[in-house]
Amino acid sequence: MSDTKILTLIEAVTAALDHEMGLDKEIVLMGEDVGKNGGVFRATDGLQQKYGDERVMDTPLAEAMIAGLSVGMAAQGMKPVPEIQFMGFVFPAFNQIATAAARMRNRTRGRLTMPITFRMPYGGGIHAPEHHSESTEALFAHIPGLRVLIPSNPTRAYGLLLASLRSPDPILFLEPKRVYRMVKHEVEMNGVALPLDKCFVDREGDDITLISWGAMMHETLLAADQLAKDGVSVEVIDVATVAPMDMETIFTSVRKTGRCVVVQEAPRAGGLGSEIAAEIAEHELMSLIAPIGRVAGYDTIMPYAKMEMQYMPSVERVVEEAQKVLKYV
Amino acid sequence: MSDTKILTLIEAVTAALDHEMGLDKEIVLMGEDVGKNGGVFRATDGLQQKYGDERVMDTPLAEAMIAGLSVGMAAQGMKPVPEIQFMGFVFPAFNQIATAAARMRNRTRGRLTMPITFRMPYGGGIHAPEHHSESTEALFAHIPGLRVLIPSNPTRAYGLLLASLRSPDPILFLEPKRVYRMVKHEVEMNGVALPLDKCFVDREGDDITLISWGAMMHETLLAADQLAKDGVSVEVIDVATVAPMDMETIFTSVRKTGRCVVVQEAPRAGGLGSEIAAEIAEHELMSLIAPIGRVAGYDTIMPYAKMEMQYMPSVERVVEEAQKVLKYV
Amino acid sequence: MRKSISFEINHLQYLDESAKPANDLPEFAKDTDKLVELYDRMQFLRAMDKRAVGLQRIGKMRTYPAALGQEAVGIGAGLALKDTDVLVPYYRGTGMMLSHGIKPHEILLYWGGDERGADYKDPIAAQDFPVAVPIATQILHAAGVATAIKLRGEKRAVMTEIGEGGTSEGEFYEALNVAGVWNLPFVCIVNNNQWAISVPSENQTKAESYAQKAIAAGMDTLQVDGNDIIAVHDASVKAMEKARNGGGPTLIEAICYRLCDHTTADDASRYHDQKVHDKAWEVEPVKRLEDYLKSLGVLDDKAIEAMAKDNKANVEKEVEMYFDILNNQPQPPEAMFDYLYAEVPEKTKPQREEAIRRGAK
Amino acid sequence: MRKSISFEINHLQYLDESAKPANDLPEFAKDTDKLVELYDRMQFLRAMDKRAVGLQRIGKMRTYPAALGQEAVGIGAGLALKDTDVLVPYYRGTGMMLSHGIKPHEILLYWGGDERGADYKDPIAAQDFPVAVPIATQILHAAGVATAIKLRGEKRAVMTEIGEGGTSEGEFYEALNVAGVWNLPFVCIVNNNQWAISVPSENQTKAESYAQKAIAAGMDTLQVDGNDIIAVHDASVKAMEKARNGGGPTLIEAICYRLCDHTTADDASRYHDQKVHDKAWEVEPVKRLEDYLKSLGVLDDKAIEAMAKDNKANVEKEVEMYFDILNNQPQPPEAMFDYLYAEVPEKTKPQREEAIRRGAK
Ligand SMILES: Cc1ncc(C[n+]2csc(CCOP(=O)(O)OP(=O)(O)O)c2C)c(N)n1
Ligand SMILES: Cc1ncc(C[n+]2csc(CCOP(=O)(O)OP(=O)(O)O)c2C)c(N)n1
Ligand SMILES: [Mg+2]
Ligand SMILES: [Mg+2]
Repeated sequence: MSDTKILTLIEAVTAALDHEMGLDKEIVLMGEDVGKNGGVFRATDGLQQKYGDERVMDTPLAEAMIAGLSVGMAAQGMKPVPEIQFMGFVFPAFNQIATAAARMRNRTRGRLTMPITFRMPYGGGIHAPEHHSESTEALFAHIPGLRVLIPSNPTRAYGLLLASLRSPDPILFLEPKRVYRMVKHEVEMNGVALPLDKCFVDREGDDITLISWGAMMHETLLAADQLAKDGVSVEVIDVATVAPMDMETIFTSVRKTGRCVVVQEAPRAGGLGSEIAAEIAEHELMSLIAPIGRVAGYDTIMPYAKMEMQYMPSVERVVEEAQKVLKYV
Repeated sequence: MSDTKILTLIEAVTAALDHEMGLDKEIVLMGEDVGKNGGVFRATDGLQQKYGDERVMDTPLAEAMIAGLSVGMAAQGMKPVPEIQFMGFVFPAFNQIATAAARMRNRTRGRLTMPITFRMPYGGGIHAPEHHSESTEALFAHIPGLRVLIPSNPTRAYGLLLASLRSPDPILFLEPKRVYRMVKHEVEMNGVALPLDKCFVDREGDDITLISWGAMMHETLLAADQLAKDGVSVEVIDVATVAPMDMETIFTSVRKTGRCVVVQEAPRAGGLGSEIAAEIAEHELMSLIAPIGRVAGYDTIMPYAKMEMQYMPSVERVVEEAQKVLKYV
Repeated sequence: MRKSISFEINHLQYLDESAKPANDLPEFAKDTDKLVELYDRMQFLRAMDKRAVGLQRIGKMRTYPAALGQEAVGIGAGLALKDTDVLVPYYRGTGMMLSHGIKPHEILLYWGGDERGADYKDPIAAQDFPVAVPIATQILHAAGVATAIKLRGEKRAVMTEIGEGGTSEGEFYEALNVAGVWNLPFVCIVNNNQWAISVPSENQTKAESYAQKAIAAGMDTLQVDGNDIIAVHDASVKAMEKARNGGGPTLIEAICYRLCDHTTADDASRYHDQKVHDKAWEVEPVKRLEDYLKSLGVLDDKAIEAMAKDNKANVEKEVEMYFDILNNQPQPPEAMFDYLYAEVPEKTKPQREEAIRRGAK
Repeated sequence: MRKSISFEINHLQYLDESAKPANDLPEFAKDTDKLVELYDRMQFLRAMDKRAVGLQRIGKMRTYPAALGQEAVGIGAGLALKDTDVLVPYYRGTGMMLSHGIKPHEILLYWGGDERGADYKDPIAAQDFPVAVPIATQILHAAGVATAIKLRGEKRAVMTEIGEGGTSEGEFYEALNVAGVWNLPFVCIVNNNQWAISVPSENQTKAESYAQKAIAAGMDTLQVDGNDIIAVHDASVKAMEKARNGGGPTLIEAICYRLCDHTTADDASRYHDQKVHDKAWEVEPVKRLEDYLKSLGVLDDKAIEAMAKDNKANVEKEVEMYFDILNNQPQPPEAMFDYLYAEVPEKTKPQREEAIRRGAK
């Protein structure tokens, strides 16, 4: 019998790390301020005290280094869990992630593997400074060899992070920081991982499919509530495992509803919403009754705090887009 | 009266650089081996001799540095033209391109502008070593603030590079290295730039639209030839200015043909083909008679030279996909 | 056979920990008006930081990075800039920015979450960079500005700044290397305040100084007491002058202590050793110069209080300008689009229209 | 007041330019069998490189980077690795790779465009990295391997290598910095062959040595004559031994000269100064040791020719294995997919099927 805890998303992250570190001695957390300070968001709070400074290591300030060290450690059979303090600071590590971590297994024909979980908070909505609020998951989802996971709530954070920590593949685990403390879930502390390659159907319905991931699941579910009040039967999908993506769950839903709207916080052009729409347009075009709607961040730079909320897709925008798609005959 | 020269794509690049350097003293070429060696592909051949080593500068070996210096020089009103030796080595510069070059105008409300043309050879097909053959244009096309241009032939290389060098915006100018010496064009040496934001309709037709860019235009045009032999009337679009993308030209074509196939060399998931398909599925769904076909590189890492041609989309694949789309009723 | 190679790094201090001259003072420091000016500016910076942190506490400011304890670094170095020089600051560079024509309310606007805070209106600052948040990127920008200056044969120089933690980023080193080999008019100040958020300097590098990082680039370098503004200013003025005259780049490590939280989003008590912290207060820079000026009889408590009152009032004026622009003259929705490219791309125009339609939030 | 800090970098040479002992030889070098072994391996490397370049000229090899003139660096350092140590090579690291169990035909396969060339079959090399093409990335991998070794408390060490041009990349410096502060069992060889493709060393950095780059990281460092394999081997053995025993990291700059084109895709005559090039031939490493061994009477022309014949035959055997695998045992199409993830993702399965259907090309 496993116990249950009421956790925020960030507490669920800590709980999953704690659980797995207890079981697997090869897991080593590392990053800027992850030790004594417990991470700037406190995701690793208390873990250095518990596991020592050889399992939770503060690094010098250099993201390429954090990623590059992880590659070397992984090649030795360790399971590094690097934290990038904010996703806006992952770019110095891009070279290591794209040219080394994502490729090492393939380029050695499986000889050296890369069980690395790159954790990082991402997305907007907390009025943080410049470069702290972007959603750039699509940049990584386009890189073969990586997996990209995005939990939208505490339960999924727990289960998907466990899955990451057990996966032999390199993973970007993107934590929607706006949700860090937004909701609490009763999470079963049972150490059970969620699948790494399955979308979640969060609500079943027949009229329209709303598809999203990460923090935007919040707006999407609220929009579904509103639409439901008007008698619309909404199906809601949390993509969660955004790369490689589970298309079957999405296709099944679209075959049923014939209408869909994809909601993303990232800029519209070239985002994951485009990939989803393209896949549907190729494989399920004839299931569609209406054009595929996309609600997305604008194709401009996330404004600073003062105008941030004008940029972020709102419940209202999702509802409007859904209504447009629903009206289509 | 301007004269005409028969040029390869790479010669057209050199010619455009030469032309504009003669007119605009602020243009400075820089990069690894661009000076005495004239670039590893010889794109800058002879230019250091002609303009001196303060206009064509060999840099130390560091891509972040090349990009970061360019940002500083641009802020001083210069027009740096950094060469990244191969696109596979642009990742160390990702941070500077994404967080500085693409944003500086916006973050200073237009005070500091970034007229930088980042040139780099890209794409596969020349049996080069590891990391020398990838097509990662989608990673940059998703970054607001950048323009991404890809010439498919000598004429366009000349006209689009002139446009880049005259643009106040930061531009990634991606040169399909497989085409460097593949075809020759009679290019008018008239110093006339092509538009930065328009697709080219290379062939007009009514039955199907084939959409591509860069080196794959070659396969696409050959496929169009083959299809034409079977009596298919093919419209062919060279997207060329891939970000921000000119959708109108594409929509107009799809409205006419009702069928389309996008051809890209890059991995399929999250490529520009997805963006094009998504836009069509949103705005022109009801013009479509058939699902949108995509021919793309596989979602895996570009194999080394020995298997490279198994990865690259072939004329045969384009023709087959077009036939599938054409058969659809 | 080749010989072995040797290097030496000097440490500069004029006023010692007890505010007594430890060395012959440089020429400028014999001018007490100049010293009072330096003091006044440090005082202003401290007052402004205090107010900004206070604003954050009451929800009228976003995350703000104060420079408490580091005033001598920012002001001492910043005042070495001439009008024609260029500043490429980092996020804790308020001292330098104020010293080069950037207005307090502009700095407040930036941290208050408004892009206009980086659109510097003073012509002196027209070429200066906005603060760099992605650590170490600015050092390359400074090298790029210096490259342009050098290529044009101008007698100007660039100053940039970085924290000691930031020196671990590769881009820092790439910038020093090119500044060295191209002999650029470039001066880089390392604000060694002992902490990179929670990571103490000894966990950042095994180098016994940050000055020695420049040896890797074959570049001139020295260490100064960052709590001694006379030392900081002297080293900075000389380095900038040398840079302007073709003498090449210099790195200056200024050793001080971060007496505040990393930013308002941080809680240093989680990791600070309170005793070390308290000890650092004993050698802090504003007090040091104050004591020296008092010992000379140039300032007394009354004069100091009067200056403090003035500075507070001046800060208040700037805070009002900040509020006025932020709240009474908000940017229109289309501002999100209008500065990204020289012209709004066709594809984005409908989005711009939508943003305008939806209006402010 | 703080004192100034000073540093010194030593230069190591045992055999001078005329192949005479310039210093007391280290113990191992008194064993002439050992010296003959070093010579033999350098000779093999040179023969293999020559053959590979020849294969490229006739279209049976892709771009290949020879190590002509740099044999003492690769072999001298590589033979300092024990079986349990780990090698993280760069693309010109053939010498080191051969010294640590990686097979010549594997190296040929890699450069021939077949991924299996990085799937090293010898257990000694099972943990070694494939060559790094993106410059300087490997130095961080080496630091990461060293981190794992250190965390596990093992008595092993890592060796990695980089060209002098590559030291300008920030990741190089980031690796040194962490190796220093974490006291990692890490040895980095800088192959200073004077050229980064067409860019000469003096345009790469103003540092008067590459050894001094390590001063920035507070790391032990020295310079050796890279044409003197006794110096290279001695320094490497000592550095590795120190690293295995908790003594921390070392940087070794080995000064030599690239006597070949950068790769088979390059034409050095476009930028080389032929006179400098010719002079470099006078001090090249294989000849140096050969002359010394001749002067000792250990080798004569006949013995040398016999060794050359053997080595050529051995190269030939490996070339045959290379051809056999490359041409007679091609990878199936699905190999493109089967090593990317632990399991082929659902979404990619149809692509895999398509590739199989389309078959080989
Ligand atoms: C590339 C990058 N990585 C991480 C961060 C997050 N971050 C902001 S400040 C800071 C510590 C900086 O310390 P230091 O360089 O010593 O400067 P200080 O803040 O002490 O002045 C970190 C890690 C960032 N802004 N940029
Ligand atoms: C990140 C990156 N940038 C550029 C290149 C292209 N390139 C390959 S080798 C080389 C020169 C390297 O010179 P050096 O480091 O001195 O090593 P050497 O080849 O002389 O051994 C360059 C620029 C690359 N492989 N990786
Ligand atoms: Mg600091
Ligand atoms: Mg070299």
